[in-house]
Amino acid sequence: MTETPFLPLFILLTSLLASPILFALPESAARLRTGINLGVAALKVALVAWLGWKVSQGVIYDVSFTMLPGLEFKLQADPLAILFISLSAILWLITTVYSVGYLERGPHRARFFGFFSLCVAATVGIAMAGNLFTFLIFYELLTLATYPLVIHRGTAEALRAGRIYLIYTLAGGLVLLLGTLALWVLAGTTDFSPGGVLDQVVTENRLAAQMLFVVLVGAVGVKAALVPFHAWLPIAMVAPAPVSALLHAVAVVKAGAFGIMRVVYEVFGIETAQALGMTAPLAAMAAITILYGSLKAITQDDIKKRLAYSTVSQVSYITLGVALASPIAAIGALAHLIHQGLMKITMFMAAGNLAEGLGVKKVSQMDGVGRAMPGTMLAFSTAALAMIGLPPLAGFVSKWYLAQGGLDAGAGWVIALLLGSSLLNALYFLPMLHRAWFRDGKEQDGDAPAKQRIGWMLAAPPITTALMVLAVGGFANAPFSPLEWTRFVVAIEYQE
Amino acid sequence: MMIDPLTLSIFVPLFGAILTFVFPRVATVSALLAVLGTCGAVFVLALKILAAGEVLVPLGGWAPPLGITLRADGLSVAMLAMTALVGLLVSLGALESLRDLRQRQYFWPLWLLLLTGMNGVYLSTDLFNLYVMIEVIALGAVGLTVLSGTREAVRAGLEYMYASILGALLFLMGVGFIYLQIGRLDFAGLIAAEASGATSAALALMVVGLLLKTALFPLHFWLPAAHANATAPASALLSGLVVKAALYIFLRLSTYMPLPDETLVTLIGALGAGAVLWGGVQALRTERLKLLVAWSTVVQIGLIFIAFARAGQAGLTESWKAAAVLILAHGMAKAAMFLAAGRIKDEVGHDRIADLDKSEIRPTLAQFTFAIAAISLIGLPPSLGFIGKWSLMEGAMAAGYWHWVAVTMIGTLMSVAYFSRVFAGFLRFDRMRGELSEHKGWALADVAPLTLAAAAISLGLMAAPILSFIELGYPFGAAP
Amino acid sequence: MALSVYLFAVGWPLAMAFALLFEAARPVLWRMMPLAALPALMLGLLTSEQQLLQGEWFVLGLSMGLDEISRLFVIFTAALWIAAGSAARHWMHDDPRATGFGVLFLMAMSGNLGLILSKDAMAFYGAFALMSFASYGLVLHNRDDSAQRAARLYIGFVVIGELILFSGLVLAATQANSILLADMRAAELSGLTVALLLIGFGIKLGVMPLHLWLPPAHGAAPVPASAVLSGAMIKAGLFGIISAVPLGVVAYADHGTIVMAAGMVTIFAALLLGVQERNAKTVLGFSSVSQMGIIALGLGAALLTPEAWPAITPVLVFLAAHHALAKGALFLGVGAWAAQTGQIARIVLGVAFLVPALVLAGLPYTSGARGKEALKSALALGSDVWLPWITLALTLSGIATTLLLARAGAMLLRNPPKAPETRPEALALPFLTLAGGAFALPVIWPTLDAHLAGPIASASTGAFWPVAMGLGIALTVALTAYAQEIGPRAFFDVLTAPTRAMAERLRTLSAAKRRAVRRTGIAVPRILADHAQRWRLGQTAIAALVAVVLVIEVSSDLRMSADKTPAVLRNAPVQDTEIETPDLRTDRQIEDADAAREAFDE
Amino acid sequence: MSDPFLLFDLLLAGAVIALAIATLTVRDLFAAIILFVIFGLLSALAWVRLSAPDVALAEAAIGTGVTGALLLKTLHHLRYVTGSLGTNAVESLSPVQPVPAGVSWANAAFCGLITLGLATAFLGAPHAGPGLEGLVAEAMPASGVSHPVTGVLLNFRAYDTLMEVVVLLAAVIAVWQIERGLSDAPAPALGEVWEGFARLTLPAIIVVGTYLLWKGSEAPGGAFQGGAVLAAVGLMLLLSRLYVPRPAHRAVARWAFVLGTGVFAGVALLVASGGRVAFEYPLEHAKTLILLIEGLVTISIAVTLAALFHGREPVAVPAERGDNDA
Amino acid sequence: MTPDLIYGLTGIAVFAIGLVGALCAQDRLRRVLALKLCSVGAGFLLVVGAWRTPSAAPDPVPHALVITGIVVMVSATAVALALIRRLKSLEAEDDD
Repeated sequence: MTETPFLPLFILLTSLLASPILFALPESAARLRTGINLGVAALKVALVAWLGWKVSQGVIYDVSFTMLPGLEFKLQADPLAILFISLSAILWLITTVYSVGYLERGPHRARFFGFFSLCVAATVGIAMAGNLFTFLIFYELLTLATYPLVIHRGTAEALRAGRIYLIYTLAGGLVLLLGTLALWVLAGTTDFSPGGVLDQVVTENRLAAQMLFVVLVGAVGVKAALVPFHAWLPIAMVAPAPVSALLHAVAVVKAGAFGIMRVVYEVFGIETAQALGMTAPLAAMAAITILYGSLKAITQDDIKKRLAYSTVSQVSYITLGVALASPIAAIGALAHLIHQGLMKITMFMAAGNLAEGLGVKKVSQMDGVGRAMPGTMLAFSTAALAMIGLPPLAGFVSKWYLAQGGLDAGAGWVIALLLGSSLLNALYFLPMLHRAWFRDGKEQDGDAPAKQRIGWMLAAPPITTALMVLAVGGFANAPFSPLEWTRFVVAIEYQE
Repeated sequence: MMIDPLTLSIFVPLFGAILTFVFPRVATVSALLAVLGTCGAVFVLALKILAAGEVLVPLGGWAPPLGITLRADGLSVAMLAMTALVGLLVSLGALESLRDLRQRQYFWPLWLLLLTGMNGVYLSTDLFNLYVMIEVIALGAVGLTVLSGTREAVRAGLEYMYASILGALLFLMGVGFIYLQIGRLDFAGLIAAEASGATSAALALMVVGLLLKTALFPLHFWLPAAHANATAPASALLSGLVVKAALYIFLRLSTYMPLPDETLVTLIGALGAGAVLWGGVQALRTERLKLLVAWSTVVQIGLIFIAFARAGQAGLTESWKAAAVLILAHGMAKAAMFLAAGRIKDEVGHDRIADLDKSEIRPTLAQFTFAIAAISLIGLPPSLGFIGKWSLMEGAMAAGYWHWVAVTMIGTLMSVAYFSRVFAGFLRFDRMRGELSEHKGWALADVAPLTLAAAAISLGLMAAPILSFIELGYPFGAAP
Repeated sequence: MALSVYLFAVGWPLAMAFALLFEAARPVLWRMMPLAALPALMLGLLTSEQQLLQGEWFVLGLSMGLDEISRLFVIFTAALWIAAGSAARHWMHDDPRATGFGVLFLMAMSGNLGLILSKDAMAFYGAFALMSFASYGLVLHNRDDSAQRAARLYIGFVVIGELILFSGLVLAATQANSILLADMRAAELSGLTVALLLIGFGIKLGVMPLHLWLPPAHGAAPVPASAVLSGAMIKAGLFGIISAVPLGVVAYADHGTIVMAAGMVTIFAALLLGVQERNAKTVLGFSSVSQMGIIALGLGAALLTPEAWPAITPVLVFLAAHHALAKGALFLGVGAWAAQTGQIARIVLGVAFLVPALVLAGLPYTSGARGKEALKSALALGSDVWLPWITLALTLSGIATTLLLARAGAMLLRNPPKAPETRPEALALPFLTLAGGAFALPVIWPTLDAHLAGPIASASTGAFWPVAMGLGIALTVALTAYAQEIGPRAFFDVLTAPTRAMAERLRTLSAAKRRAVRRTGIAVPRILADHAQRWRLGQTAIAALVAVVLVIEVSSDLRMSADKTPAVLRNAPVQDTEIETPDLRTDRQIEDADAAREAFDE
Repeated sequence: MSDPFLLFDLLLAGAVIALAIATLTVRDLFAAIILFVIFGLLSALAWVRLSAPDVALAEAAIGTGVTGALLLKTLHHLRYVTGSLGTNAVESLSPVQPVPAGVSWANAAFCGLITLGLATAFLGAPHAGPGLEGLVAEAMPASGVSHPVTGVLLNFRAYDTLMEVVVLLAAVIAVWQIERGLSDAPAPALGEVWEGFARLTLPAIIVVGTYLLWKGSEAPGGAFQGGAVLAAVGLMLLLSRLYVPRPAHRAVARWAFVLGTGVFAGVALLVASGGRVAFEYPLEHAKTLILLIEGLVTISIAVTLAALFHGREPVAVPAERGDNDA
Repeated sequence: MTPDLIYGLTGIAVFAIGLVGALCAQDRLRRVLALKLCSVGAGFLLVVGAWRTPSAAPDPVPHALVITGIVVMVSATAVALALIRRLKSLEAEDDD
């Protein structure tokens, strides 16, 4: 069944076309800008919902045109893509609301929202890329679109962060280019296809295939913040809160993790990758990242840095799930793609609210903030507990599957790893909750003097996402829940 | 009554030059008309090429080797088109940025003569004619280089002049050897020639002469100062177009004449690598914006030569395409970047990179243009520069020439590093002394480079048609 | 009965907790506090048959239900929560952090009830976690130093316990290929799985050496919280073991041995440690530890000899209920006594305090005594080797408990806990109710479940008296004492100090190196560029390049002529017409020329 | 030694090489220029020996005469600017930073290598080898002229010649551009330069005149040679201040510069618009057209060369001493 | 030994001398002279290429080329000299 192939294109274009308009709008046209932002974001959610429905009915969307002889620019909406697009579309909508509130009076709003849109367009492109070549194009676009967001504040620190970010990610992009080229030269195609496209190469030239794996995974690993390519992520924390939220939850690190999925599942094919002996090292790398990120997180006092290291750790769950080469773990990995996004975006938005409303930026300043900003902190707490992996919250579901997948794959150490990681998660999240809820704020004169009203546009988004954290965990088994969809995807990737 | 478009594309700018020189009062109008006319001629020519593959015009009715024949094929028309497009937009940009009346009075005739020379180069099939043409270009280019009249500009212009003359003379000497050996100077004769001592000598002389003119490392010594000190439109023309003429001749000759040795190809690639690395290092440490852009030209030229050498001697039948794409990409992006840099310098009042962030004036659009142009120069998708780099690396990989891949990657990283110095200057706001003040806003001088930069980016999406277009007429005689 | 009823029973306290966040609703809600656990109690009382209800959509498929055992558990747990709730209402009367307490109290309640009602591992685990984490706030409520310390210790154990539990449940689910607790219970779980489950639940249960959190937490928490902590929550550990471990299905000799040994040690070590404490509630906490030792004996026996399980089960459930009521009463009693302002009221309450104390110590005819006797006979079905020791231990435990409770009483007199200024009789009522309940338990029990009320006796024994275990315990105690002393965070810091120092050194080193590289990176190109310019090396390069290219070409010419093959590469085949063309002009031109020539000739 | 000219050839070649070396090594720049002029004239002589009188004439008139005059004017300017006018200072007037001897030696060594290579190549190349004389001879009847060099220049390769005129035009535009607004040195005082200049260019003029007389009957003479001779007249006029350029003459000068180019290109386009290709002169009009073009180009060349010598565009605004004092 | 050989080698020598001068000259004016020498060297080569055995008429094409070359060279020289003059003036202004 094939229908009009242009629906993916429309979805891409919604934000791609919004971007120049937003750039061109004068700084003062705030209402119009907000209108366009929200309108387009909502439209996108609707389109994605429609697309998802169609895809679940078995419709295949495929739009492509030739860019270089033999090489196509190809958009394709498969279930895996839908998984990622839905995340980005929904969170974009929420983050847009948040950003509008956050940047209410800030400078350079036209620029910000222009790049913001571009960033989402790039994410959607990454999701729907039908071959590695297209993926590469959007991957680089994402880098470029996020750079101005990272340095939005225009301070020395922001610029330094931006430079490091740029160098890491562009170097990663360059390696990806190398890998894409190598794939093209070796296999004669860069298409994504469940089961992989490299079978012949593997039999002919095992070493080349192995090196290709290293190159490709290393390249996307930069964005996925795999240790030792993670250093940019905590530094990029100087960005405004909505940007951090987007970076961590939807766009950049997810693009990396998603890339790992595409590479392992659809370039190599999981069996091939396993046969190459590459999944175990990848799993080991993910494991190291998980532990390392958590260990580093414990020592951070800056809230956003702590969250950033937590991201380093959490995103590698996805990699781990992919690398375990078990369908059950894969379900966990894919589900975590969504779940981590929801949890982390909640926490970043909450952190942004703390900074905005109370000027609290460090963990050591968090005493008593729960009382000052109960809604925000409730959201934060929900997400934090979900991260630790408490049922029925989102994080539990993915951890459960990862653990089961580890057993399924005969890798019992995964349990120990998850155990250790969760312990560390608890070690760095619980003190925050402790301070927020069980300590009194320093300034006791008067009734919560530091308390400042934040607008609903700031308050509502984290609460919304926290509810979603609750919902995707609590109704994990419901039809069209991320988990269900994930099972659908995994069935395809494992060609069951 | 129809005059063939080849002739027109040379004569229209020539008459334009004459008119603008004789009637300075209407110089602007006549110059724009001439450039537009050239564009039209090139467009008609492109249509003809699409239909016929190649077009020959034996001037004077004399067939080679006695006469000189103009020949157009896909590659030459692509170069013509790029030149026309860049030329048109730079002309539009120059309308505003050249405020000094006397500067403008000389800008137009010199630029139109330059255009004449370049179009002549792209259509020529005769070695000696090429020599004359590069001299036309050289004089026009030197005149443009010193247009600003500052001491640095004149000094750079003189150095450029020396290099230009020497390069041309080396070329001429090579022409002498060729004539000595085969008694004719047309390309067909070259193709038929057997390798011999004289052709080798000729090749050595001509190649080095051309490398000097195109400023390949280590013969780049004249370029950065010349390009950096010229006024913005002149810089754009010099960097975007002028160096390409010699490059184009090199491309033609190296495939028409027997390059008897793999070592030579490797040497050229190695020089390209040197350019990429050395230019990159210099761009990293330079203190002025325009100088940085000029060093980036050195880098890009190096990259083009790597593309040329990417797959060794055996790969030349394909490698030229990668080089050609990079030439086209660089032409547009670099012109845009120089124009943008000029705008920034005009509005901010200086072009010291370290102090860009102290300025209260931020020419946003020019900065944006600079950034997009940088995307193509760095070679990020989907720009044309990316396509060029892709082709380069693809060929090198397929041939197993990993060293070129490595150099390209290092060069890319370095370009990110030095361009991000500039971006940092654009986007940092905490060093300003006062409030952000309004800059002049939209202007024609902003639109022109923006269009160019956008073209450099978006043409990457049309890479497939472009690649098939430059193959029309089999520029290097791949198939009958 | 629909699933919604169960969800209501669990969700009702949660809903109240949420509503408590709104200021306007607070007075009403505090008044309703005792009713929070009522739905669950009603559910327990009104349900007679076994139930298993499933909701596909929730989490990974939610199952809830009741069976014989859980029904009893939910009844006494809910009852205790009701009593504690009514005490809390007054205890928190003018506390500035009352709202926080209320919310967490209700959340813990919901968790506690939820875990009993749930039938699948996930729901169970979630509820368990909710209860455990929420209690953190209860422990911490007073915010003084001891509370901070206790809370830190508590949360550390909770987190570790949760993690171990998680892994145990994952393993169990995999091995049983089901997430239903009943299926796990029926499956042959591996030794590791059972060990993990035992440790995970054991932490909650407070069996030594996993008890460290318990006494301080009980000491630090406010009175109503202590009551439920000790009375209801630590029973969740027991409930978990009963629900998830295949007791009575598979024998786990080693586990059983260790658990039994731990239980034995617990009974007496708790005594030794408890008597040194100065806080009445802490001492009561040690008493709880000691009591759990008794329960551990039963569990150990069941692990050793599955056949004994049917006999042991009713006894354990009974003991749990007994301890819940009695200890709950004691804790509430401490509060109630301290809250009394009048001398007479204190004396009356002091006497009343003796009732649950004596019940707990095992005064003949009381539930304590009956429980112990029943256990003895049940354990007789287990290992013969253990039997004398068990008999002895159970006997001595009475003395120990008595001692501990005496200590508690003394401490209560010497440093009574600070009590809020409130209506003292309101605090006394729940205490008295519970004390009565504890006293009357032997009577009430059969009315709840006739089947389980008949105690059965049997005994057996295993073998293993390892010195290693003693050593291990000692070591663990030493280590954990150290950790306790400096706090888990500092402990962690100490552990990671060497790595951090190394990282720091690496960073400074690399910073210096980076600076050096940077300097060189700037200087070298500058010097090179300067010299290239000054020496005009570019010019030299021109000559050099020409020379080099010439040399290359000449050498390759030589090589080619040596090859004698016309290997000149041509990319283009020569177009014959162009090379050999004798035509100087196009035909038309030639004709023109000819015509002209003819014209001349003429 | 059968060829009587051989000795002459060898001596001439030796002299040329020696003069070339001397030009670059003599310390005094003025002397260097004089030596260069002699070198040029001897080269021209050598080319006459090689049966290339047209080339020799062009070299003598333009390559040597005009170039020498330009060099001398520049030298004068430099001396004026540095204030060493009339001091006969020997040292360099526009020095560039010296390079280490090692670098110079390396340069020389490379050049030696190049010489060797080129010489080898030259010796290996065919002598009196293939050429186009046959084709030219065959096509001459259709060219409209009878002198082969003129035929090549103005018909077979007319395109090249047009572009060459364009180069000249570009040069004068560039020079005007470069020197615009420059407060110039006074025009070289007649005495000093006149001596050198007149002495040196006079023989050239004589050679040219002789040649034109001698060859004129047979061939129309080259436009460039003719232009150069006329330019020499212009130089004299300028130097002797018989003619002083005025701003008002600018427009005329411009017209004169572009006259040759314009007509040349115009005719080419004209024939092209008649259904032929550019430069394809109809045979019956070829001679007329070529004569027309040649004549006008000659005028342009003469004016352009004179303007190149004069340098600046004549402008009124800056107080230019050069135009005022005699 | 025929004139073409002698003058051909002379041309190459002159070219090389000019090249050395262009590379090493320490004075701007002299560099122009050196370049001019190069062009004369190239002219020699072409004229030699046109030369035929004494009896035969020479090839006119190289002659035309050399003439063109000479004119081109004088143009370039004029521009270079103008630049030298201008530069000297500017430097002198700056020194004041």
